Amino acid sequence: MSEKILQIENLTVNFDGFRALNNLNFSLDTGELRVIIGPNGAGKTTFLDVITGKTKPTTGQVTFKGKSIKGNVEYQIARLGVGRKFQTPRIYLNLTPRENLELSCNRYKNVWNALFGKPSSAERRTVAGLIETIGLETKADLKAALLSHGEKQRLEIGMLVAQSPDLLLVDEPVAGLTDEETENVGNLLLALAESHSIIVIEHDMEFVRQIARKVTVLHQGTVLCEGSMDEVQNDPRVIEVYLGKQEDDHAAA
Amino acid sequence: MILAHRSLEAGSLQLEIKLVDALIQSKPKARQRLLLEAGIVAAIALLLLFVIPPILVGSGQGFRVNLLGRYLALAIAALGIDLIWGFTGILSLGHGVFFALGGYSLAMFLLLQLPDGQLPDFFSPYGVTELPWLWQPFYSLPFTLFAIVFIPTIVAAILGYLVFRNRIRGVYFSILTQAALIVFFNFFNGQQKLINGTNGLKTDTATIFGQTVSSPPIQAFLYTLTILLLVGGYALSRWLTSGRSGRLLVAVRDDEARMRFSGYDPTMFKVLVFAISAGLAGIAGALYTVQSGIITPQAMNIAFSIEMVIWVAVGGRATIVGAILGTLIVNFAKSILSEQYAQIWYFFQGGLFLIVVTVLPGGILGWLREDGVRLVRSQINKRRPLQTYPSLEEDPDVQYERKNLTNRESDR
Amino acid sequence: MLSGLLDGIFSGISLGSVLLLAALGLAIVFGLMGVINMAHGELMMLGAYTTYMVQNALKGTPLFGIYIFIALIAAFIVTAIFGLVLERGVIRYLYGRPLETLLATWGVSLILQQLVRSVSWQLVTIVALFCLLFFGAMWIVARRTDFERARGWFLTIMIPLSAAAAIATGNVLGTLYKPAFTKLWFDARNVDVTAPKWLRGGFPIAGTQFSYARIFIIVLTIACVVGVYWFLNNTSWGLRIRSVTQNRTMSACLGIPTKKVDALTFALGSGLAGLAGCAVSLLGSVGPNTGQNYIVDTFMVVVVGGVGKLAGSIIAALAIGTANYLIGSNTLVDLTAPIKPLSDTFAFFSTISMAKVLVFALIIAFLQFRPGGLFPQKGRTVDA
Amino acid sequence: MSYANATLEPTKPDTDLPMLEVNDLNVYYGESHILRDVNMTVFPGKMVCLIGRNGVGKTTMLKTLMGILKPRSGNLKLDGHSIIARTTDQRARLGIGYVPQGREVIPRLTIKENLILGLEALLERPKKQEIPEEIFELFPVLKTMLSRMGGDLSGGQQQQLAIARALMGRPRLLVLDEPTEGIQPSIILEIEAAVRRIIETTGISVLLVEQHLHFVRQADWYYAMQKGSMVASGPTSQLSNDVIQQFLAV
Amino acid sequence: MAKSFGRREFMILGSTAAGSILLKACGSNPSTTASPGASPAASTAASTSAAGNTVKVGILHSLSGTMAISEKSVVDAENLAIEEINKAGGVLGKQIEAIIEDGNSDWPTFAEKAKKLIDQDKVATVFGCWTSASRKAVLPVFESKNSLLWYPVQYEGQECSKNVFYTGAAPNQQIEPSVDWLLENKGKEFFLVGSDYVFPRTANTIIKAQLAAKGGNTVGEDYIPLGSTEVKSVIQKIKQALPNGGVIYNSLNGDSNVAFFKELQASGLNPDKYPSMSVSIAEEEVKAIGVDYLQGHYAAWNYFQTVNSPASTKFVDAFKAKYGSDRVVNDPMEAAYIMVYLWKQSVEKAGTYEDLEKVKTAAYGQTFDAPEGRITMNPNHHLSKFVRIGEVGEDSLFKIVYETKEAVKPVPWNQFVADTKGFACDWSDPAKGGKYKTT
Repeated sequence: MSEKILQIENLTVNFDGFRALNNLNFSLDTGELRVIIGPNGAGKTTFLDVITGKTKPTTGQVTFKGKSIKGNVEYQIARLGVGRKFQTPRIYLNLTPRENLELSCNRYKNVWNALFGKPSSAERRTVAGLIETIGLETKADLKAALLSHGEKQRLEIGMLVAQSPDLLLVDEPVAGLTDEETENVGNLLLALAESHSIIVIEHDMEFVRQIARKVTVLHQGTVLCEGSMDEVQNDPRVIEVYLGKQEDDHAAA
Repeated sequence: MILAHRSLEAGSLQLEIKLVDALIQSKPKARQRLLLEAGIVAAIALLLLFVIPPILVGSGQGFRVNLLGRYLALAIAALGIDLIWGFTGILSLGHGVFFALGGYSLAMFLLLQLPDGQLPDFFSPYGVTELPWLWQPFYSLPFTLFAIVFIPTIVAAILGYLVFRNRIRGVYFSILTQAALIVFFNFFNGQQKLINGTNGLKTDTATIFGQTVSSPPIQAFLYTLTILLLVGGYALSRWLTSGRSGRLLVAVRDDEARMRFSGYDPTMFKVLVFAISAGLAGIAGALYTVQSGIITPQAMNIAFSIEMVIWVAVGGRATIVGAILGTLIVNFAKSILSEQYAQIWYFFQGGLFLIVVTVLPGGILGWLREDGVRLVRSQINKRRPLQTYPSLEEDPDVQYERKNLTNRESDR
Repeated sequence: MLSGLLDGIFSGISLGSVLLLAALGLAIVFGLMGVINMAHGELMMLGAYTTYMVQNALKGTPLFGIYIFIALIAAFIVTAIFGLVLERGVIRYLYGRPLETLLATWGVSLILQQLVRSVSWQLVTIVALFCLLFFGAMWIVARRTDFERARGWFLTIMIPLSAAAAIATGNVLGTLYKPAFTKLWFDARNVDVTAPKWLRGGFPIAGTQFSYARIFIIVLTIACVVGVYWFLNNTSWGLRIRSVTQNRTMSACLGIPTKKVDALTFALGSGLAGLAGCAVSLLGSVGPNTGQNYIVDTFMVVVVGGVGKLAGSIIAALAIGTANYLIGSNTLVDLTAPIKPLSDTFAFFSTISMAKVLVFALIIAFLQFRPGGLFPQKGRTVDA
Repeated sequence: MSYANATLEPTKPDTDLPMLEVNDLNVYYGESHILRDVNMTVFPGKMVCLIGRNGVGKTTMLKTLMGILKPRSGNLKLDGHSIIARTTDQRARLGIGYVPQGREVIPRLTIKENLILGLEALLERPKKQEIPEEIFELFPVLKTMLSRMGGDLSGGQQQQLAIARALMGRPRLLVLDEPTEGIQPSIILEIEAAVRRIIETTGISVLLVEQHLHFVRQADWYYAMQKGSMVASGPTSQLSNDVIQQFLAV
Repeated sequence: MAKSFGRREFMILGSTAAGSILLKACGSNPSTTASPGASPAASTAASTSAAGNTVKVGILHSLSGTMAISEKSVVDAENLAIEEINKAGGVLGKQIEAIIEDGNSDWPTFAEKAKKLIDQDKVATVFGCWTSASRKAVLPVFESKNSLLWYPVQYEGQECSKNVFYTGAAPNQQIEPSVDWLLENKGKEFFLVGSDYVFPRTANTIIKAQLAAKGGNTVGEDYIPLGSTEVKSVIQKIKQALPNGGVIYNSLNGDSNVAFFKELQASGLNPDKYPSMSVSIAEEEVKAIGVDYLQGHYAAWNYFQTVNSPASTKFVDAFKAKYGSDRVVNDPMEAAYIMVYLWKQSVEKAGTYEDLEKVKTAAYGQTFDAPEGRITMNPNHHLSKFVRIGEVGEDSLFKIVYETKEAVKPVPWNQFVADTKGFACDWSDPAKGGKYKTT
């Protein structure tokens, strides 16, 4: 289990002179659930963009399951086994949840299969099971546009799972959710963590506390520190990033 | 097991069970609907074949049968536009190219129905004495049939691949298709010696099966063929827009990037749809040409290709029936209005564009579904008979969802 | 040989500057606002007709010698006002939906074409009366609080009512004052714009002759480019336009009236179309279809140049103009004469229509390497 | 939610009407309820700080205040007049100076042009567009780089520029959204000092969204937000560690 | 007829109930302005048809699109002739009623409207078309339905349909004499410029053959797409091919002419060294291009407004009285005007307008004192016409520099082109028909 599923070395991303990521090193064990936190603009979303091939790194290397992903475009990386959930839920609004899931679940994503393939019974079972897992049985055949925000979030996570990736990248899964929904999503992620490697980006500290085993703090494009929730919480550098220098407090006062 | 998930109030449990029942029954229901739809399509086709022509002829409007045939051929092209624009969200302003390629293919074949060694007569003023190589394959009927469908398809696939590959989208794609239109127009317009330039190719006087193309039996045959192919095009569009491929089209329109992250390569899907829609345009072009008697580079002028879009927009984008309906309505309106108000037809056409875009973005069918239904029902206050496309208003799930969402808003 | 070379350079620049002048307004509107204005060509046509009207009005007066300058100003003002009306009436409802703008402005272009064919005092009266009745009634009724609810009824009643009243009045007046009132201003026929004497003929250099009209257009194009550059960089409205283009929301937060800026930008782009129309009337015909010839070419300039970049548009226009000229004239055929297959290929394309084929093919090939054009816009892009 | 009802009214200065009053504001993104019945008040000459973690709705609150987002219900009053129907640019001209999150300096305009844009908020624009000396006194660094592009500045410089730009319009209410985000500590202190000086010299009100405790403590009054609701408020002098742990800390 | 009218009206009223009245009012007016006299006939066409006191004829030209520029004035001339005939008592005692259709500059539309005129309106004959392409598009319609078209424009020849009467010039009545005249008076080196469509292409083929036969020299030819106004590279080619001057033979059509002559002057190619002969520029076009650009250039036609004859004066006066004193007449308008009269004469001679065979037979040998002179209809469906060459003068009119003493007989099948050399056409003799060998 200690094998690394994702390894990132010296990653730098330059946007017109602005370094969104700066010499970042990161690794994730197979089967691990990792939470990444950090103030706004720390480079969290860019980090996911690089892994999924949306943004090309200026320098540095991303290794997934022991192979460099360099030169692969988004859909190829996705086929390698990286699934991503976006900050705001991105689902196909004019399809039903069932159809959304079926599209993701489909093993053969070529044009031929799209025309002539039929969902296999195994796939259909998987989808039915997933609908149950994400709690959308009653709405499985309504347009996804009619779902509530929380349901959309859950559906997108479900789509991720349907893709059965080895690595799940989840960007702010509980933004805009109620407490109850937040907890549901947390449980869902924990359940998934039993069989997948997951990276979660989140701001909601209560939620982070609920799910996190190991936390990585990003700041200005690099890893500031890594450790358990308690360690991170008490790390002076983290406190400084989030709350400002504590000593200054006294100095100025 | 389905019920054992989330807390539901006792009252809605009853409803829940009903919904589950409905879901379980949905399979045979879907088949029934499909049969019903096929029945309706067949009925309309028969109506078009056997009832409408005699009525038109009987009322002294015989030439409108020919118009109808031509407009039905245009409707096939509109189906293609609907696939690429309505369902997939890519606005092509260059379908005239494909339309013309289909038309030219068939016209070249027809013009070669001559005794051995003779050339089509338009060649003589240009001093051409030997059949250009471009024409040679069109002696063969199988090749011509292939060419009508696949030359446009292949051209579209190449063009589409070159453009989509670079993720050129939206208006850029539209402008580039327009540029392609200009390229082809200039080429066909400028090559007098090859394909008679501006004058185009005339098919009326060509003979096939021992009859001139413009003779009534052949025209009746073409009219029938058009209807059959339109039904075929309808079936193809239905097939493409339902099931997995239909979902993928919607997915391309809704969120192309999401598709990529799910492991799909949207470029290939877009190329495929573009190519298929081009093939439909090619068939339409061929049928239109033989029924109107001439194909000229005018089929590739900018206005015509934009008009195709407006047919679909008027009927209702992303509805297959809408594409056909829109084509017939706009073209008959054009033909009748331009008889009555020959001088100011452009005012109407321009106004149509403005109205459809600003007031009726859903087109006629869209309006019927959204407002029309409500209006009619509130007027007669009774249930609507079941249609081929049951509206959302009829769907119990939607009603349930509506109520639930409304509750959600007020809760806090 | 020297004269041929000079001529080639001059012609390329001259073609390019016509393209650039036509594309300038489009580039501003498309680049700054993301609006596809298919009616741009028809705005040019309006500019050309304005030139015609000014020419006729000044015929026989001492000002006739410089009528072209007055026409330039008039064309700018007329088309800018028209652009303003267009923006307020149609475009502003379609921001952020470029494909819809494209279709709507195409409709506008058809209407404009027909307008110049059909315009007469009668039509003007009918339209004016309709607007007066309809918007007047709207103005009165809109002050009632329950207007929003009754809006549908108001529209269904007032539109036919005011239309009927306007048309009836127009027809009555038409029969009363028949020839003068119903006479078409322009009809479908082309009208003649004759350059003032000093703009006709050419300037002889080294055995060739540079057309004064073309020199005038090159100068005008330079003046327009400089003028636009100056306006955008040295005036407060220019500053506002640039600001809104780069960050609409923040600009609003600073207190910039973004709607006014939109309207002004569109009016500016339209006004430039008017100038272009005035200029091309010196070269070609003025008729209802005048604008149609330019629309795709100018879009190509904008696409090749990269959206929102003045420099890109300039280079693209010159490049396309020169390429068109080089291929369309026999220059390339002669140059490549030693290499037979190449020269044959160029000979095949060496008519004006076939040159266009090759140039457009080259553009598509070019976009394979630079999909964003010469100077691609970084960051925010115009997406459908 | 133990603090939900602990809201105290901020101490009211003797005669003044509130500069800003927010009543029962509800904002949605599509179907998701972002702000829930938000109430808050800013009195003239006071500095009020809105605290809370990322994603609790602070920025949404400010955007609604600026009119970038439309509330579904509730009211906003500036100096006693409802501004709910005003457009964003009108609000700016009514005297709200906005320094958004991420600065939003116009990248391809020079510093000088960016500053001059600040004059847009003035009801009567001066004939001569000059940048008053006070601005450079507050932010001396700007004076040296007037002709550089806004996008080329460092984060801290951009932040100073953004504040200076807002001040050019002589606002009655200055709204700052996380002015210290991603900025070096030394510059944070400069910015803090500048904001304090602005309040002292001009007497305008400031609404600040901030996470840096040091800065937060400069304010007169705080509001704490969680999940789209106001959950606590009080004078910053009484801002307890308990509250900080609950709403602000990691 | 009444039935069909009812249906048509019904369709419109039914679809846009309120709008229709609105459209009707609006729609009839511009047409009124274009042709005030004839419009009552046009717009009330259907309603009076029930009376049975009228003969319906079709008028089929482009009222919109690129060709509207030229074709609208032809419609005016046809309306003038119809009005005159109606005032004089009509044809066979019946009033002529014109049904105007718009071909929209689109050839398939021409075919569609032709079918409509023949099938639905059952017109006695159709006056129409301008471009050869539109004529060729409607030709099969007229042939298959055995109906009759009158075509008023000079064209490239190489056609002789039994269902068409051609009242414009055949190449031997315009192009060939003008080339002869140029060879004699202006030089032997020719550069040919034309719009890219069938008439210029064929015309230039003929000219090249003729020049080759008569010792002239074609130094170059170039074509511009219809409607294009970028003519710079053509001028360049002319300069290269004719560095020291020579003849430009111009068969450009429409808008391109404006750009062409503006550019010609700007590049210093003046008519003294580079005289041009145009075959598509008449009085109307001179007005639209601007006389300052054209002065000194030549055009070949059968008729100019300056032709000094009573018939011509009468025609010009009548036209100006009807449409305004600022209007001018030109050759195609004259051809359109006389073809209505020729039809009337033929019908009256045949005693019927329904039996087309009789009408056609009656037409052969018909003469008419046309504005251009006394013309005769030949059995090959073409007119014997007078050939004239004019030079554009200061007053925008043509100074006639050459004219034939007698009408020139038409030769539809060109004798310079190898394919058609030795062929002729004679519909009066069933044995000969449209294309028979003379030698």
